[in-house]
Amino acid sequence: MKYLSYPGCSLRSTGRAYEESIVAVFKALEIEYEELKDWNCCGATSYVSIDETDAFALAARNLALAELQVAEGTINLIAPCSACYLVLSKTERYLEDYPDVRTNVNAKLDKAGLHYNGRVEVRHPLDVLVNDYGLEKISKRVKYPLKGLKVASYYGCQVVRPFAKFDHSHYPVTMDKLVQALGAEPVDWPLKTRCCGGSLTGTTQEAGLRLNRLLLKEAQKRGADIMLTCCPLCQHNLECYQERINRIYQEEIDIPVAYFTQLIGVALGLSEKELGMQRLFKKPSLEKFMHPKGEMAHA
Amino acid sequence: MQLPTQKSVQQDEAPQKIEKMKHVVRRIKFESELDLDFGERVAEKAYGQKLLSCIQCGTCSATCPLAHYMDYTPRKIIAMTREGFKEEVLNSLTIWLCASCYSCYVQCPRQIHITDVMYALKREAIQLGFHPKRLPIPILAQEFYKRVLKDGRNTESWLLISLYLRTNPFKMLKESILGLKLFLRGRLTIGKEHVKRRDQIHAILEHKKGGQPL
Amino acid sequence: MHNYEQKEAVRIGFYICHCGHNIASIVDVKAVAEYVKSLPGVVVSCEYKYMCSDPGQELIQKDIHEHSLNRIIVASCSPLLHEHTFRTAVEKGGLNPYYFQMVNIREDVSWVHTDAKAATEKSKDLARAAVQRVFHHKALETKHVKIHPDVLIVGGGIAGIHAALTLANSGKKVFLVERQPTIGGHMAMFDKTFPTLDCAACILTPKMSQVKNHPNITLWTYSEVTKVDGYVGNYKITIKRKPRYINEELCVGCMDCIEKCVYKEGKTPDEFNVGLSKRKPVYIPFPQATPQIVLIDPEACIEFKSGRCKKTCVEACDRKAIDFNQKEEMKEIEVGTIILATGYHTFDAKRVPFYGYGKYPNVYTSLEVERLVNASGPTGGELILRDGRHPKTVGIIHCVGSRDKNTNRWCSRTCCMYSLKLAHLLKEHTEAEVYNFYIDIRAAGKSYEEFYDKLLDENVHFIRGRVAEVSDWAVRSSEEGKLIIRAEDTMIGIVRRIPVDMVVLAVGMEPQSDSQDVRRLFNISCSTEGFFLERHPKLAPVDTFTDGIFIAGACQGPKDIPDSVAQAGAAAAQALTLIDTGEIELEPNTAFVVQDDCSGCRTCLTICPYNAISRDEAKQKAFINEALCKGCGTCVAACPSGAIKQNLFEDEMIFSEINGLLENTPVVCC
Amino acid sequence: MLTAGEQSKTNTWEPRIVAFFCNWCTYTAADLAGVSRLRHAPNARIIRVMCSGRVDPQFILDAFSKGADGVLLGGCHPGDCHYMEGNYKALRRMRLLKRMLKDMGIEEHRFRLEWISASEGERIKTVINEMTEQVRTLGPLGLPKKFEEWDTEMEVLERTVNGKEEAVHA
Amino acid sequence: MPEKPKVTFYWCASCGGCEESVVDLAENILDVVAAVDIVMWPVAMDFKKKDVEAMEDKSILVSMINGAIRTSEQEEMAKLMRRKSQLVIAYGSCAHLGGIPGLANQFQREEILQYIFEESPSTVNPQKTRPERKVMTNGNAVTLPNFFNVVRALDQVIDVDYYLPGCPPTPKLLKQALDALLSGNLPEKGTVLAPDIALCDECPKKDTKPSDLKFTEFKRPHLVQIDSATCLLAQGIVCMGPATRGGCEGVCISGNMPCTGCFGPTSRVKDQGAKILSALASQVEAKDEKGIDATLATIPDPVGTFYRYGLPISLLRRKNF
Repeated sequence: MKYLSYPGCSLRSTGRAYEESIVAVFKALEIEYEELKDWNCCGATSYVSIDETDAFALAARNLALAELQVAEGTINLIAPCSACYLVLSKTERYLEDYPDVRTNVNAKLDKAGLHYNGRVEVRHPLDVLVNDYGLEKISKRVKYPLKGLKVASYYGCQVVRPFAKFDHSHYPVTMDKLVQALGAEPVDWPLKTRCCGGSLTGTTQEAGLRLNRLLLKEAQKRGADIMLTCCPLCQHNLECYQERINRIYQEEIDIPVAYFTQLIGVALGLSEKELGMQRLFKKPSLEKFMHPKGEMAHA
Repeated sequence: MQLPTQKSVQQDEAPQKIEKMKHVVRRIKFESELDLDFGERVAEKAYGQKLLSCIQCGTCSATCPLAHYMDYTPRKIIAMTREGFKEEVLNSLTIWLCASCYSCYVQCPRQIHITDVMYALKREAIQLGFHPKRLPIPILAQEFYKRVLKDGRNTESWLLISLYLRTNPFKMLKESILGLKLFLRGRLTIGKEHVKRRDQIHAILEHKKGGQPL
Repeated sequence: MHNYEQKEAVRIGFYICHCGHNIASIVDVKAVAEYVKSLPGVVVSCEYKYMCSDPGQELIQKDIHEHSLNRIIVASCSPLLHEHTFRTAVEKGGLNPYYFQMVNIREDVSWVHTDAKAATEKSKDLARAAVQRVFHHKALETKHVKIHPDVLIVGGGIAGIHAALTLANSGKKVFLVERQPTIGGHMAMFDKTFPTLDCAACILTPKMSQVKNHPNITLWTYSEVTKVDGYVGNYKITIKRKPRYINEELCVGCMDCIEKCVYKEGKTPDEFNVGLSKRKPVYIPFPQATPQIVLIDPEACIEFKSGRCKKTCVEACDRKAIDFNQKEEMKEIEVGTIILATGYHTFDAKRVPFYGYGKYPNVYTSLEVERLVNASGPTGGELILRDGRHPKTVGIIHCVGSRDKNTNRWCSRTCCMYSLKLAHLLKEHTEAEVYNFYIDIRAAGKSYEEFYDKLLDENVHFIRGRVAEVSDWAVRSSEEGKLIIRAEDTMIGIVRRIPVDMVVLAVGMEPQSDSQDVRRLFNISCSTEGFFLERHPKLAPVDTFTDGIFIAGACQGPKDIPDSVAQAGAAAAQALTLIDTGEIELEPNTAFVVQDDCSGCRTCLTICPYNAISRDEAKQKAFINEALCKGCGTCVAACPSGAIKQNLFEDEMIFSEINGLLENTPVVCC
Repeated sequence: MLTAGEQSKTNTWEPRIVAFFCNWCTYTAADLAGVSRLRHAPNARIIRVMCSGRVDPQFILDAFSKGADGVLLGGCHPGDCHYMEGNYKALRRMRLLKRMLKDMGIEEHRFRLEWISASEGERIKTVINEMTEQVRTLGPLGLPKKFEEWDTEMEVLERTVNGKEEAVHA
Repeated sequence: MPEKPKVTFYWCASCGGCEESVVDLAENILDVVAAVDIVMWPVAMDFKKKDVEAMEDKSILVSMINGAIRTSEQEEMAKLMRRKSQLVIAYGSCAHLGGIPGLANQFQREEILQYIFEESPSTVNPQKTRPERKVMTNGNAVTLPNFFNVVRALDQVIDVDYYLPGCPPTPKLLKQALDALLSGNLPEKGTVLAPDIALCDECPKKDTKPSDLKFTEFKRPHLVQIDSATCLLAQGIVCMGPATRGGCEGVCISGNMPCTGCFGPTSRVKDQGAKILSALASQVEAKDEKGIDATLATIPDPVGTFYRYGLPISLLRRKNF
């Protein structure tokens, strides 16, 4: 199976570590993919506030480009950023469900000499790794099982609803199963999909910071050593504002927030640099949990 | 932020002779002050979503992570939209606080696509110039829009700079430490990202080319 | 092509009905009547206020005589409603009833269109189609079949029990088939009934034993219908009787075997207590189970699993009733009518994960609470939570799996009332604070609103808001260790977090999980939701589209006890009516092979679902057995040389209908 | 050139849809739509048959040839046929007929097979409205008019070739 | 000696096989010639149009016209014969049903002309020259007949009294028809002069057809080894016999070729193609759309298969453009 990847704007700036770790992990697992050529911004949550047809058309250009790049069959387009994943899947779904949207969007694409035929399936790397590649294969490749590491998986909002098909929209388990496959211990907590506020941290900080505070506090309270995310904006919010939250709300939050792909990389034995660990504000100290497979057998 | 209810609810012109009572606000809405087709118009813009089938159960409000900050709960927004309280709805903070987490969308027992309704209201508000001035959220949307219109991609650093310039330049200073930290870790770029075939982007968004979106 | 000339001149009477305002307010009936008068063959064309009324019918009969009419057309409502009425009227007028044709201008026109002009044009088209059609009508003979007087009732809940007793008391023989080991259904599990708060068992168990002892009732529990053949009046039913591994004739229900079972404690979740307690492999569902016969669960019994049990139960039974070699048994019976009272299924609360059922031990379903507060329940009526505590605050969440398009969109009708009842019982048992979270309180039955009043007076909290989530996410110290219910208090317009010790989910009513299989087995229809579909929502609420099969109770839709009982009585009455009529008319719409035209190509033989077509090997032609043919007409459509015809639906009739519908089509340039 | 009369007819053209509904499911659903007052387009004319399996492909072709712009066939859902399998027979015939209609230049949306159970009154409304609109977009099929044109083809062609010369014996 | 009844044979759009079939009467033809006076038979004798025009109306007893109507000349001649004859018999499948030429109703006139004069593999015509309708030679105007867009059966142009079916009609049926004509023992107008029962009735392989036939695949006759003893449908080969009028006595089937329907439908059927479609599709085994389509896909050209002879008289008559 061949994949196309759609990095999206965030993975080129705040989320660089995410992209680096995806590249490293996919390479280590020998999952082939190529980047979608000349992709453009998905429109995120903002564009649709201005003009909806344009927003869909903008997103649909990527889908149309994917069809140009891959001549036939269903195309699995991997979108790691939650917003990109949602917007592209939503576009794909609405184009299918609403004939008006389809007509209007294709009329716009037409002007750019493009057309979308409905061959793209938008996928999240989490879905691809767990459901296509398989947990069993991942755990076979693990070199350093992360024994004893308590992980709070944080999915955020947009990756599981409402267009995702691979997990439940409020109580997803995909990442937790992955965590188990890496030898670590998932923490069950009720806020896995509660929104981090998205761009509100930049615009309406009181609301944005409070949401992040609740998430961080609860994860810490439930004994998590690390929070894992699968979205660059969530990671940014949860990690970069910790200091400010502590200052404003007099909290003592101290929890590293990493990408799930980084944790896979660590367990696979990839180097910190390959995984972009140096880009994190709070580098998780995982060494004490890393037990080479041989040792595990003796233990 | 002023609560729009007080602003928009019309007060009868009291005869000059009677002294106005400061603490007593007379509130009433006359049918003639409503925009009765508003609900149907919005419903149409949100894919014929059946706003009208809302049973006012409040699931959307209860599941909303931001309902605490809203002047009207999402449920009320639906009720008011349906009944034609256009001014109140378009002036409300609620629509801007919606973070598009889609929680209400998936849990609504009537399967109303509430997030799409909120988007439709945001568009309506921007088009009709209703949103509170200098409220950063709609401005972020507009700046984002311009950036993508121009380059086909968004560059986060530049987006934030333009946002702060339009809303609160002092905030930029406040955020500069965080910005520096990000920069040092290679998480902020100075160079602008753009697509090669900008002509395609411009063709798709043709009617807006070069011009102001609003 | 064929020559369709008729031997005798066709003289048509056309009657258009106003149906009060139902038709006449949209369709210009006068214009239609006027128009039809101009069509070839039409002798009489008139309008009348209510054609189905006696004077309306008499009008037809009078005209048949006065104008020597030999074809009658009535344009009114759906033929499914009144075709029979008018055929009878025509027959009384001295004409063969099959010279009649009905035009539906109410359900298909006036009720669904708003444009009067278009509706009138459509009515004219439909009328013209009928006029052209009746030219080809023929006199046919109505067939009659005898009704077997015995009745099959499927399902032994309160509806099935009531229907069985009603029929048996009137002297009819009834077979009551129940798949559980006991009759009683859901009602037997309830503690009290609303709004009177009388004990469910006290009013139900006497009826259960009446069923057991009634000479006219054959009760087969732990049995299922597996095959249904035949048609109204003459159904052949096959019933599978599952082995109890107990000889029913010998067992007296002393339960010594249960006591002596090698298991000292039960290990299998007890179905009757909804899994809140455990039972042994040999068990009786509950003390008043009817029949009072134990059974062995082969999934749990050591003897069945390993063959090496000490079989203390066999020793304990004086009457030697235990029989490990018992086999499943098939019974075949003949009945004339069937009543389906297969009941409902409670909504699986795990389908709404937001409410934490199965995740948080103190979240219960309403059915579990019924058992929990019941004196014969797993805790002897004491309200002890799964974690051993007594609740101080309880939240009851209404509409779980009801009024929700993500699960079930219908209102389950009973949950409001039983939630009020449970609120009362919980308060009575524990003196806890009780919060009801509701969308609307539906208390429309007799004395129901008064019951709601009473609960308000008892200071039960009513919060109007659908709960979004139950979780253990504590934000304040006061919330630690509690379940937190999050809902918008819509009356106040603010989101509230309410910590409670116990959550009760008022789960809705669903069709039985196998209702589709049952429906296919009996060849009836289901509504979209999966409940069995009645023939008419108002006028034939217990009939189905299959003659001789009736429905009662919650299998037709959510219902409380009084409604189920009323419907069961109605179903019994319908069955009685058929039985007492003695025979029933059958539509003569069977197919036949025109022998001279048949080439013997065998196409029809391969496609008849009823094996009604055979081949006369001597003549080398196909032949249809009229008694087996059910009149679907699929062989007619397939016959490649047009040698098969279907009475009432001959090709010529349909072609002329098509022609009639379209004849007036304006020619349009493309 | 259209005469004034013809023009007015063109302006008032309304799609004509002939609908064959099975007695047990789809016809009952149409009744339910009526009882529930589910308003829909007045363009469909229903012919009741006992089973969708009774519908001979000839009926569909005949309807088109007599001037129908669309034909709708409604039966019980697969597995739900009152006569066990009549709807499967309808399905098989109509799959082939649909292909043939396509080869004969009849647009796909002009012929539709729908499974509508007795409870789906709402579906009657949706299907009829949807089909009416689809057929409206396609415009009239107008076979009777075309037949007429084909039968007088000689006249038309002769006129164009030979100027004013009239066709022989036309 | 009383005047012998006048008879004509005329040839429209057809292959000429019908004309040959007259000769197939063999020695019987002598009886025919002795009994009638053939006043027009272009394929065999040199009569001119003006000779017929000169005759009195209804002076011919019967005109046997074969071939479909494809050109203006054919229409003109058909109308002329009609005027001059008491009876007209549509002779053979093309006149009766439209026939093989009728398959052209799947195309537009221009498509056909373009293919014939420009695109067919054997054509070299770089200038794309087309025949002119009117050409002046030596001062005389030569006119070609007009080539119609639509192919019609004979009765779609003129009133027809009887139909003699077949491609071509069998000598036996022709003999019977002539005997009836000459004896004046005529059936009802409009009758097809062949039995009104499907071919299976007289099929030699009739007994070998099973009663529970289910199709999973249709096979094309040239791709399988045909068992000459067994019903062709039972072997999965599309045979139009069940939907085709008998009378040919299964000549093709005896030659191991399936019936392709040249005798047209029985009197009870309006559209032969729709009927055989219905019969065959009903017997497909699959129940799901995909499976059904897969089986039916093995009939690659339904129109060409089911309407090989009858497209112009089918309910749709021609492809809709």
